[in-house]
Amino acid sequence: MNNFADGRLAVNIGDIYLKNPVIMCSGTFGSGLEYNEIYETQIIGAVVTKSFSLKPMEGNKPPRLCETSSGLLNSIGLQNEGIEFFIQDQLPFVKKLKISPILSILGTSSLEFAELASKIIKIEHELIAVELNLSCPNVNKGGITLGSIPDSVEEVTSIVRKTLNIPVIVKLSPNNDNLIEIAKRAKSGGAACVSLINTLIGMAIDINTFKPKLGNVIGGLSGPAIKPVALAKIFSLYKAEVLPIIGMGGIFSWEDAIEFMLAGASAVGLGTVNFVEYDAAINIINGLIDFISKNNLNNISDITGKVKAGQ
Amino acid sequence: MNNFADGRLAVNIGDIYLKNPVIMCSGTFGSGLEYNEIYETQIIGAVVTKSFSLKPMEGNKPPRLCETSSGLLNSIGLQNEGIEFFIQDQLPFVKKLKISPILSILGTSSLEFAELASKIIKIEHELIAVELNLSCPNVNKGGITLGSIPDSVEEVTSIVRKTLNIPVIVKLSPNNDNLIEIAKRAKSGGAACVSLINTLIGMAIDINTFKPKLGNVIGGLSGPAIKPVALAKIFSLYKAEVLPIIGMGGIFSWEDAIEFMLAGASAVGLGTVNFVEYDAAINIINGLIDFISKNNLNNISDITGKVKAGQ
Amino acid sequence: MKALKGEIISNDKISENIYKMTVFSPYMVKHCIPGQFVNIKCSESTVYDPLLRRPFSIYDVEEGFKVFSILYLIKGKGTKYLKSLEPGDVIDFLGPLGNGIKVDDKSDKKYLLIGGGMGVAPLFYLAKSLILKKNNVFLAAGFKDNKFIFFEKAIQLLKINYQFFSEDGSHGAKGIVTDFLNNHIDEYRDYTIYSCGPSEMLKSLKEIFLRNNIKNKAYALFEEIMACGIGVCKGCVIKTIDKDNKYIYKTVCKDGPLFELKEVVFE
Amino acid sequence: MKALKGEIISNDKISENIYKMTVFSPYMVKHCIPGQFVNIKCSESTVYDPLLRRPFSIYDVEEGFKVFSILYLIKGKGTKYLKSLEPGDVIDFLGPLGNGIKVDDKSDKKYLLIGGGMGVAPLFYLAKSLILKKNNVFLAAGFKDNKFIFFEKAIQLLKINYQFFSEDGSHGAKGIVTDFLNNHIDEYRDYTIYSCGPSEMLKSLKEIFLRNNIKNKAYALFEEIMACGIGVCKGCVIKTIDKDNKYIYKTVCKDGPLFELKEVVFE
Ligand SMILES: Cc1cc2nc3c(=O)[nH]c(=O)nc-3n(C[C@H](O)[C@H](O)[C@H](O)COP(=O)(O)OP(=O)(O)OC[C@H]3O[C@@H](n4cnc5c(N)ncnc54)[C@H](O)[C@@H]3O)c2cc1C
Ligand SMILES: Cc1cc2nc3c(=O)[nH]c(=O)nc-3n(C[C@H](O)[C@H](O)[C@H](O)COP(=O)(O)OP(=O)(O)OC[C@H]3O[C@@H](n4cnc5c(N)ncnc54)[C@H](O)[C@@H]3O)c2cc1C
Ligand SMILES: Cc1cc2nc3c(=O)[nH]c(=O)nc-3n(C[C@H](O)[C@H](O)[C@H](O)COP(=O)(O)O)c2cc1C
Ligand SMILES: Cc1cc2nc3c(=O)[nH]c(=O)nc-3n(C[C@H](O)[C@H](O)[C@H](O)COP(=O)(O)O)c2cc1C
Ligand code: FES
Ligand code: FES
Repeated sequence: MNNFADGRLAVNIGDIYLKNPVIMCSGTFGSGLEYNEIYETQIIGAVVTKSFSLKPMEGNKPPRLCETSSGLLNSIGLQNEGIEFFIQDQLPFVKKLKISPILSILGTSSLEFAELASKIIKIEHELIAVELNLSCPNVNKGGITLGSIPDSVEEVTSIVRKTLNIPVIVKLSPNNDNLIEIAKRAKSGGAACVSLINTLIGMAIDINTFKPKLGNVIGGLSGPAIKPVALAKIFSLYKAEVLPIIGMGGIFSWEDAIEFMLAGASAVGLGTVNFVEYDAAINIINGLIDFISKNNLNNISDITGKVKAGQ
Repeated sequence: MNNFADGRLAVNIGDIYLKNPVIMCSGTFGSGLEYNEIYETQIIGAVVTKSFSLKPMEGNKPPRLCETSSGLLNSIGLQNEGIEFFIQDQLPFVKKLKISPILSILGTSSLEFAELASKIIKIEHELIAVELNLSCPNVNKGGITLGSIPDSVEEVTSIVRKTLNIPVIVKLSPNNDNLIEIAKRAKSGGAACVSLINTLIGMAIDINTFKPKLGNVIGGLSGPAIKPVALAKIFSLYKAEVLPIIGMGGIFSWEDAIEFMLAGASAVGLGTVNFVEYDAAINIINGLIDFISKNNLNNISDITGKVKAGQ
Repeated sequence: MKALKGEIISNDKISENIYKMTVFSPYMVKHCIPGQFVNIKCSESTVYDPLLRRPFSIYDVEEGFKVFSILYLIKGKGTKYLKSLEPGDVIDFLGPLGNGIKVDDKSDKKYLLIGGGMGVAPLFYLAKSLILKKNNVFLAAGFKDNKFIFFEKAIQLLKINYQFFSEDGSHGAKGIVTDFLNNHIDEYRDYTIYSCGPSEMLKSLKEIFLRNNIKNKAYALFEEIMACGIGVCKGCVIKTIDKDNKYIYKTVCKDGPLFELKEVVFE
Repeated sequence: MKALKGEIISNDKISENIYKMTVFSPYMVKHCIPGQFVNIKCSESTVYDPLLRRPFSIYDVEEGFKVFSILYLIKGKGTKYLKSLEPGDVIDFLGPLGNGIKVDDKSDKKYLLIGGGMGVAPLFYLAKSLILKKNNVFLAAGFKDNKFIFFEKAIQLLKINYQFFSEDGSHGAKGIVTDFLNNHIDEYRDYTIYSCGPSEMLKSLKEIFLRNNIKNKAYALFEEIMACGIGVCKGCVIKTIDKDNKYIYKTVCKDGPLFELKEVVFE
């Protein structure tokens, strides 16, 4: 195994400092504890925990998974044991294993986010950042997700930002076409950076039973199938020069990671790949190190946004 | 080969009558002439021609294709020889081969569409319908595609509708989140139905040269990778009960075709599959016939929208 | 649990559409227990269709040879890929996974194993392990047809009592295994029960046990489509009910695949 | 052009990363001409990665055996899949495609064939066809190293004159084929020229011909990533210039792969 402490991998994303730009995506890596049985998850730049809500959430009715061509549809429904579980039961182990945690939090209103933030105050020094998952439908606003409403994005971000002293990341959905506006409002709210893309809305139907293959009818599409879409979204946001970007969506190899950085990502998120290549992070970090050496880079961030796309 | 004249395959989509619900997507089947060397393309429900504009278009700078995981990115840039070429050089052969043509037309303003329509008057009796490709950026409106502007959609549709006596199909893009509104405006303009989805915006980068893999930087993603997204869009539009739908996006097998019809499509479009399985239409039509028999259907349209998605 | 690579020792067709793959893996042999499974990569690197790994139960373990084996039915692209592999090829898998069945070191108990179709796969290793510890094992299994005659031959070597059924009467008695159980339930009141098979079969079993007021422990091995296989994604859940009558979604991959039948809610 | 299925007669490694596949196909044997290609499906049905077919030039045709063959370099997932196929397996392909090179029935002309790397593949069938019609053929080809010694052996059987070059001097003369041509251009002023190889090589050739005011016909076989392979999608275009100095995008699959070098615009 290579020396992952290679300083040329260290990146700053807004005011977030990471020893390397490889991040585990929310919902695909637990809090890094299970995977630590496979390899030392402390090597990872940061682990975004699954999204925790105030109260435990039971999640959606199964089936929750459906494989598609080069993609995965899921409708987990954000099943989680609630924020207190993370704070009391998981964080001690996360600390012990020296995992670098980014806590993903999930609410249906700014009030809920405020409450979540206040619960985090006492542990914020243990966290690298918090990530706001705004994909939960807001009951007051007719079931539209908070993340699609510019005002809500700014409001939630600024509430969390003011309550906490650690950087705030806003996770963006690719299902709205006001990406740049949303990112701007995240910035106004004080976000350090944005992460994108979350899953694309998708569906599959069992032609024998006529039933949707997901209990929840629709779900989120992830994996290599969505990579070209993710790259285009990241590239367009990068050009708008709003905030630094953590890029994700179908990254499976170090080559993919480079592609995302060239498109404009300052760091990369690994999601679905964790289910397929359990030690993807190791291979990708090693690949980045080799790439740095071969290309004589001072730092991996030298390539961020460097796609040659001006005619 | 089965009897493709099976009456149980015949469908009405608005005021469009097709002998079977299998349609070839614009841009992926020429006008059916080349494929006729492989099999008799007259068996197909309808062939949507590539999109023709007033003047010939040279298309985008190569490379124009890039394969992705289960997907195809293209940036053809609508290269075509102009509407007169279709009328004079292709249509006679289309007639001779008994192909059922839907003419796809492409303009950058309602004026251009009006002109296109007036040129079509003299041949409209040879066509099953015209399909409006509104994906071309409109120069006057700052490069935004006509298809994303509700007013333009209604205007263009109604101009073409009034000029011609044949049904008008409006092709929708999946890259805007106002799908239902756009469909409603197509309806107000007099469209018989809508077809969706066109390609998803995507991108790919060569990590050796740092250059985009497409000469045009971004392109459109098609193929099995986008199938779940297409199904979700079609399902959501079907529920809104606006107009009948021709569904497309990654259909590769008869099972896929059934899935699209269950989600709400009255007919299905085959695009990228034509490049991979040259005789896909035959297999799919045969598959539909078998499905009808096995399920004792009176007509294939019995399953349109019949996904069991109540709670 | 470990991410492993293992050389394929054999990969043979043993019945129509059914294959047995034997893999060299000292780690697995040392750590796995009956009812556990492995999550196997079923495509070449950089090929992402099929995307997900595929879970397969441990069918047999041969300690002397340091090999374990799986029995697989060709269903779709993943299993077709497995079929294409040859001895000498290396497969990439994670295992052993799931809670599995701990076989007591000293024991002299009675076990009833009930299998349906491919669900018999994990029961072979279980029966073998139970017999090794001198338990009393009866195996009842039901099939559609006579595709599982190979399985009867394997079971015979274990020298346990068994009864096979087939729907078409082409193998064993004509009939279905749940009917058999329904009729003979009183003979098995003091047996510990393990079952594995299609969901409808497990549902019937649960009903039979309830109806007959069976007090002894009855377990089943469940299947769900999986992504991670290690309890992280919460994708493979089934609905369960706890002692306070509260519904909980539990993961088949980590909380299971073994569940007490009475805690599972069939819908 | 027809959608065909053909039984694989042999599929052998003939050099490092290079394979030769021979396919039984009376239709191809009857209809194809040098420079044409086939578009091969490189995945199992319902597996959509890789998605697109892969184009390969016709390397050889053996009329007596009703077989044609291709020579392929392992690059990515498509060619890895081809490698995994065995004699007796059936491949699904469309062919013959492209404009190709019509070899005159009666002729006694002089031809210079210039190949670079895998670009020699179509030149074997071309050379063979030209020789059959008693033409005078000289073949010059350049390689990186000595991976193409098998090709020299094949060429020797045709009894034509040739000269091979390798960048590292391990096969034939040390050097590159364009330098050779540059130095000997006057000897070939009355030859018809066919070339195939990397785009940079073709570009150099065009420059050499221009610089030396070569009046005779010089053609090259081009490659582009393809989707349909039959001229429908307009995906595989290269930029050309017509006699009125107008730029036109032409399809490599249908208008080509053979183009006159002077009409192609290199960018
Ligand atoms: C814990 C566990 C143990 C299993 N043990 C065995 C075994 O010992 N032998 C055996 O033959 N099969 C076993 N299975 C089922 C096996 O995983 C599926 O048959 C296999 O994944 C199908 O893959 P495929 O690509 O060939 O088929 P696909 O084309 O992917 O699917 C065919 C059918 O299999 C279902 N399926 C797909 N993936 C899974 C999955 N991950 N789990 C369950 N069903 C799935 C699909 O819904 C579909 O109906 C087990 C499953 C689980 C969860
Ligand atoms: C008319 C024509 C004739 C050809 N003849 C031969 C031949 O005789 N022998 C031979 O070995 N190769 C030939 N090629 C190239 C061959 O098609 C590619 O090497 C092959 O498609 C690579 O597939 P892959 O999946 O193994 O690699 P991939 O992983 O898909 O790609 C590896 C590299 O090959 C390039 N490539 C992918 N698809 C194509 C394509 N359709 N055309 C060109 N390049 C591509 C990619 O851009 C990439 O750089 C020919 C190509 C054309 C267009
Ligand atoms: C099973 C699963 C669960 C997920 N759960 C969450 C979640 O809890 N919170 C969140 O912000 N994103 C969640 N995501 C989205 C991922 O974090 C990521 O944005 C997305 O999957 C795209 O990346 P990928 O293609 O690499 O997986 C989930 C994705 C998957 C596949
Ligand atoms: C190479 C290519 C060219 C296309 N050209 C057109 C076009 O000219 N007009 C149009 O409306 N759609 C065009 N499309 C979009 C298709 O008609 C279809 O909507 C899309 O590809 C989704 O279907 P598929 O996944 O089955 O290919 C094109 C698609 C491809 C792949
Ligand atoms: S498969 Fe992920 S939790 Fe079971
Ligand atoms: S590959 Fe479609 S036009 Fe050439």
